[in-house]
Amino acid sequence: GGQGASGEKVIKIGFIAPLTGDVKTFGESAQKGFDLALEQAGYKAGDFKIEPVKADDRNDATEAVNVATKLITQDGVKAIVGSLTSLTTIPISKFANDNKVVLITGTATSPKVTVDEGKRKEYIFRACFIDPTQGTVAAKFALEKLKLKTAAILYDQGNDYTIGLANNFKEAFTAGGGQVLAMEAYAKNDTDFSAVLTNIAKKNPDILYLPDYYQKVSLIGQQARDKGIKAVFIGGDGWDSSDLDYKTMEGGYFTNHYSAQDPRPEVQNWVKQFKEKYGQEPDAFATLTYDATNLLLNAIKTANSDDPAKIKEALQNTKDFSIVSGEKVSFDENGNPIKPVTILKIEGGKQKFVTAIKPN
Amino acid sequence: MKLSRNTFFFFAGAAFSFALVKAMQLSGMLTPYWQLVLDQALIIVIGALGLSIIYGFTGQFSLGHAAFYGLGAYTAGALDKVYGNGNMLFFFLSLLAGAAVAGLVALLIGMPILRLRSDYLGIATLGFGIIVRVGMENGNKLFPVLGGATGMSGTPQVADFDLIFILTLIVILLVRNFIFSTYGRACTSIREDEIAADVMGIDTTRYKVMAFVLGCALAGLAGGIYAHRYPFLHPASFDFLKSFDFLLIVVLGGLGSMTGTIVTAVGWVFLLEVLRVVLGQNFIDWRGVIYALILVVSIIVRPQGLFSGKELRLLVPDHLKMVTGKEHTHAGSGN
Amino acid sequence: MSKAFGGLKAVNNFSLRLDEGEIVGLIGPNGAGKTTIFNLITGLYKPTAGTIHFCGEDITGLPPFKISQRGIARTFQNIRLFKGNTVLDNVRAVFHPRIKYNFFDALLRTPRYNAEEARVTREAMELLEALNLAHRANEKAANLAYGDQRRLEIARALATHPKLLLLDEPAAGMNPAEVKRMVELVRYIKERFKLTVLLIEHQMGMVMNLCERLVVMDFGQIIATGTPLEIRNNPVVLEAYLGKGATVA
Amino acid sequence: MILEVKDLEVYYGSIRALQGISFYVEKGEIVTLIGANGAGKSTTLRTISGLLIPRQGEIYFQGKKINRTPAHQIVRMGISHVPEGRQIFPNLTVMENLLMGAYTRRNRAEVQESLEEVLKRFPRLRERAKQLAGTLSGGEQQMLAMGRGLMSKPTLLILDEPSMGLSPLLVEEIFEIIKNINQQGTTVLLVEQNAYMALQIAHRAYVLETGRIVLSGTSAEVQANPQIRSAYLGEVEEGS
Amino acid sequence: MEHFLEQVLNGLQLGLMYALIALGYTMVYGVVQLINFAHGDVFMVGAFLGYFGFAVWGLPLPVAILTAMVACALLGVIIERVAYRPLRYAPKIAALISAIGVSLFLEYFSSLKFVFGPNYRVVPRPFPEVQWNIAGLSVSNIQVIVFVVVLFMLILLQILIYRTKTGMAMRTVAVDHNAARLMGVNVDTTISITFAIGSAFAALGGVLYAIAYPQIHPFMGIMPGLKAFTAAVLGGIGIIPGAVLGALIMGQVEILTSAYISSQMRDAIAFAILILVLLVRPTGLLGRTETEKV
Ligand SMILES: Nc1ncnc2c1ncn2[C@@H]1O[C@H](COP(=O)(O)OP(=O)(O)OP(=O)(O)O)[C@@H](O)[C@H]1O
Ligand SMILES: Nc1ncnc2c1ncn2[C@@H]1O[C@H](COP(=O)(O)OP(=O)(O)OP(=O)(O)O)[C@@H](O)[C@H]1O
Ligand SMILES: CC(C)C[C@H](N)C(=O)O
Ligand SMILES: [Mg+2]
Ligand SMILES: [Mg+2]
Repeated sequence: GGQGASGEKVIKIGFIAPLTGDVKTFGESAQKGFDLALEQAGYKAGDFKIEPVKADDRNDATEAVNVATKLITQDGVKAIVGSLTSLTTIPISKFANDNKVVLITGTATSPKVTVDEGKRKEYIFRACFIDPTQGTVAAKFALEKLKLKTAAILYDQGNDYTIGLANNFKEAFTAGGGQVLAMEAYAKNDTDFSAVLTNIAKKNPDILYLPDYYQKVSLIGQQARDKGIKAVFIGGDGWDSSDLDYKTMEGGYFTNHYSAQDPRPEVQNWVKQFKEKYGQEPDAFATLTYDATNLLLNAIKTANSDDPAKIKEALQNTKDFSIVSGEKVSFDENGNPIKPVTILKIEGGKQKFVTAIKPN
Repeated sequence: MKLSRNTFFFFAGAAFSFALVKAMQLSGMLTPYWQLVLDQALIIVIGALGLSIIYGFTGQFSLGHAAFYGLGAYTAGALDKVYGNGNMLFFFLSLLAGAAVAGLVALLIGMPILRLRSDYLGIATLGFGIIVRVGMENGNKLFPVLGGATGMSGTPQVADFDLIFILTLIVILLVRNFIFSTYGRACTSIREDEIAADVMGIDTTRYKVMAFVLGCALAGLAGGIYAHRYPFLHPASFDFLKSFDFLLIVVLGGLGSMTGTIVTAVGWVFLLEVLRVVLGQNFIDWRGVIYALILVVSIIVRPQGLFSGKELRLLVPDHLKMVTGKEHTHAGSGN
Repeated sequence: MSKAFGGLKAVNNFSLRLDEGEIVGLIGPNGAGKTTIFNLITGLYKPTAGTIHFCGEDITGLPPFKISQRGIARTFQNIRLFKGNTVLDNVRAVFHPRIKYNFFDALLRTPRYNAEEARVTREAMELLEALNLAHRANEKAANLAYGDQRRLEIARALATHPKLLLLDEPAAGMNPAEVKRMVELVRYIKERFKLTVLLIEHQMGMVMNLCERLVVMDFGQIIATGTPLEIRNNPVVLEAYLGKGATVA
Repeated sequence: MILEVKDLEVYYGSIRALQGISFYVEKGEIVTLIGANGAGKSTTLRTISGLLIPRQGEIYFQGKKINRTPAHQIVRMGISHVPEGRQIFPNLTVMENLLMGAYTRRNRAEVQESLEEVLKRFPRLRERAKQLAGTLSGGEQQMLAMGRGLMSKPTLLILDEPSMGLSPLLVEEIFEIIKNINQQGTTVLLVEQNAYMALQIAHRAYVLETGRIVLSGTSAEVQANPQIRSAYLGEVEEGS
Repeated sequence: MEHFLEQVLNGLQLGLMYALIALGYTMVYGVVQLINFAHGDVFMVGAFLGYFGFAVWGLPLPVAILTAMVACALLGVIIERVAYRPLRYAPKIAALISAIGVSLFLEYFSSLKFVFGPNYRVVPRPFPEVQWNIAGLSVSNIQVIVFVVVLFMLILLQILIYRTKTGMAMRTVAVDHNAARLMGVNVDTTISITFAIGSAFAALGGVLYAIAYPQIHPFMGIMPGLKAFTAAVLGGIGIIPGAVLGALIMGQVEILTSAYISSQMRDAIAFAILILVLLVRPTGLLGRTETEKV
């Protein structure tokens, strides 16, 4: 354990997020949540003074591993909050786990974050639901509430988040009697989707499922409308950004973790605190990272140790801890909390709360 | 076989460097992070020596070197991940396999495309690099272990400094022996004037392919070691931008100089990491800008590279003393 | 033998026989096809029609390096040295096909490698000495003066152990005094290395002095052959090539 | 004096190619520089036409100092340099090459006039006007280079080894043309390996040796010098 | 069939986009024989400036485009002056390395927060997208605009290079600087003009690209730049019509691959075709096969 200048015990905590690049609004929001949580805790957990070390992964998998390597081997962090996307969190979770450093992500929803080829990565946790939940809810909602019967799916072949959502959605959608007319992959750097969209336009699906981050879905959405595709756009939590092209995505639905319009007092209290500090409403990623940080701080306090092995134990044993984005949470055997899914609609250039669905 | 004087000094120098690193390790000056940087520098040395043979000594402009580095990494990484479990024998076998696959692919692609000249060859190799990247992105459809576009992890991390150091040393010696032999001379004469070399009895196609295969196999070897020292392989790590990295190491070091390649490779890896640390989180955005400026300024200050055609004496065989200080310049240079 | 570039017949029905030990001059106006003949013989161009035999063997269509290995060497009209390499390495490089160690000897530095390298270096130095270039052995070839470069090209050609040497305008751009020295040099190496020589040259001072037999080409065809004396008085040649004044120099 | 060169020193990197040479050319003359390979003849010409910048010394053209004037402006002042090895533009047609020679001239009618003159002097070029210059034979390329040089209507024409690599017949023809050009009023500075021919048409000559002028005089004087006879002319042969 | 034609139309649009970049690329290469890797980044700067012009500063679109073109022309001239001219007589590879450096510089400098910033931006349409239905095919106004611009640029460049004095000067500079100087050509000026024109075209391409694929970021120039250069090589580098031909082929190959095989294969097949073409025609489709004269 490190010693601070004043002789008190110090624990270094890493924070990794995409602060720049294609999904920088995720990182910016998350950073606000992280900072606020530490501030509220007085940069302390138990006997330990918290020293945060931040790094930007640009939402690039290899860059994420680079910065994680630096945080762990050079700065000596014992725990990491982050990263945001599954794209970057999966590789660093493996690395953190191998190096016995605790990692908790607020928002990376792919099951592969905590489980690698059937094996649980014991040091890895998250504060959000997982994609099978999210994809299934989206499919059911489309079938049952929107009464839409056919869908086309476009996803990024290089991102387990979008791959997972695409598959989960497809499975649930077909199981529920819907029909998937087309399912196409693209690469992260693609900008021209005309060929695929022309093909999809001919099939005239009711739904275009776009489980990617806000930049990509805005780009695809625009080109889809250009090609005369009239389908309803549906997506996942990757849409939640002020930089989403609201005009293009008008009328679309997406699954998310939370809505600031949720009347629960915990939520409204949090929204107020956040507004006071930053002058804006917190989005899902600020909230979830705030929750993740608090979960970690609580575990450090409970373990009252800077030994990652003990922190990890404490985290796994968390019982009915109250967080903003879901009442009393505990982790299942894979380090995932059980939480409801919120559905939002893009309407009039804004996000509108539609419903919250508890998974069974 | 008797050691020549320079070979002796070469080993002495190597032993000294090794001892130095060990001392720094023990004293704790070398944190695991800087150890990793050093190891990666040595790995890059091996790969860059490969390109040095291809371009620096044989004059074949390749912009696809990283593809072979990646082929080696994926081959060795996947083999050891599936069969190895940290077993040293498997480590070496997988390295050999990585080098062999890279070399074999180089042979197949090299035979047709090495007929192309300069920029055309460059663009063709670059294109090949992109094809390989697409292959990596979709490799998981045939072999799920490869991970595809989401990357691959899980290779046992068994390559430590000692191993990497010894491997680097062996590679440097072998490359030196190759360059200062009739094969090396055949290569440099092709670089200088392919037609004249042909008319003077040198089977140019054969030696161009040989240099290409050898250089790419070294890239594959470097990749194999990388897979055992860096936990995460991703197709983006092996695309054409990475090939540019190898290219600029070889050019900034000075074409036709092993010394230059080695020094620049190490310096280059450290430069990038030192910048990361020196700039800190607040100025990290400037890292790319400063790096780019350093690149432009160095090439303008020394357009012929650091050691163009010159070698450290240690690398030159004794009985060829008379050729020390010889200078090579790159064939087809100038306007 | 014939060679066409697109519609242009650069060489048309050209036949020539060289006997061992001869020095033959090949002359003719610019663009007559002289250099093209060299390029055909050395395999750089493939003949459109016809065959080339060397020491009784058909070498038509062989790649240049194989032809070289059978014993034909040349110099180039526009000097083509391995400019960035040292003078010594220019010569040593072409020993390559006759080196007696293999790839693994080279990588492992076996005694065989050491012995063979020493031999090659020694022989190369001998050649450089013969051409008065030994003192510049470690110089970069590009740094040599023009005349030295011409001689280095000859040294390099000799290092291939040729039986037939093709010289393409070795005296171009030289003044009469330098031309004279070149004549002596060619005589010397011909004797010492037991060569047959085919020489292209526009400097009549050289051709007339050196050659036993001259072949005159125009438009890709032979228009005359004979001794220097015969050629000098051949009206066809005077008309097409030498001009009325027909001075030496 | 149309051209005057004073104490010229030129370096290639650290190599001193010209070690302080001085000479002059009078209007209407043919002056030749002779010397062995590497003596510095081409270097001298390149410096005059602005391709190289001298480290020391001055060059005056029609009284104006030009040693720091860029090459493209020297052309405008009336010096035309036909370089060693011809350096025609192989990817341009013969006609375009000739027009490039008049690049600095604005008056179309005058350019047209010069073009007619050049084509009259070199009828072969008229036949080949539309052909890419790179496909011409050596002799034709030399004619093109000279024709192109004349297109700028120079006061001073600089020729670097115009007879190099040409057949004896063409060599004669070229020298004939040079004499002719000079007779029609163009001053000529000529560098030649073929010292015989050069001395025959030149009025005066300078002999260059490793970057220095070692001898000068009228052509007859130079030709008569016994050292020159043996060093540059070789021993005269009979039966010529 | 109609479906197929629509895909061909998609390919045409993409190909024309590549052509827009490839023209400047190939012109610069033709004159200085440098693979100007920074060209794609000038294209990016052009896209950003155009975006700021019409979306942020509210300039009329033509004014915004013109501003971007002028600014990039200047940028191109400065880049040449600072990073390439000192290396003009150095080995060719040195300038190439410098070009890589400049490319990285433009990317990272643009990424700085006080420049363009590291983030992706959505480009609003400066004019509404209009679809026309011509004989059952839908053609958009963007496709028409791009088509007209490329045609115009192609003709303009051909005239410039083959019909003007400047063009002749460029062609002589391409072969031999000293010989060109001896004709009275100002080599520096000619090269500057070349870079100015090439970069202005890159800017024009950038703005149009940003309108057609409405998203910009500092690294957006890399792939289109690379593809465009590849297209230029495919057609025969240095040859103006070759660039357009190569670009059109690249566009078709990519789109048809995406449409009928798999979009994951598009780059692989595009580059495989490049390699095959080079094996058959080592200097590109319209390239002169020059056997070296010995
Ligand atoms: N690779 C080639 N492509 C096209 N034409 C060629 C090629 N090589 C030679 N030629 C043409 O063939 C003809 C003969 O050329 P060659 O070089 O053999 O002439 P030469 O007799 O050596 O002339 P010189 O005395 O000027 O060197 C010329 O018209 C030349 O342009
Ligand atoms: N570009 C260059 N770089 C370095 N040295 C050079 C260069 N050009 C010429 N030299 C050297 O300068 C000296 C003079 O060369 P220059 O070309 O002027 O000789 P020259 O008298 O024209 O000879 P030649 O008869 O061969 O044309 C020579 O020693 C030559 O090696
Ligand atoms: C920030 C979130 C949109 C990340 C997303 N849930 C993922 O796992 O990739
Ligand atoms: Mg010839
Ligand atoms: Mg000269």
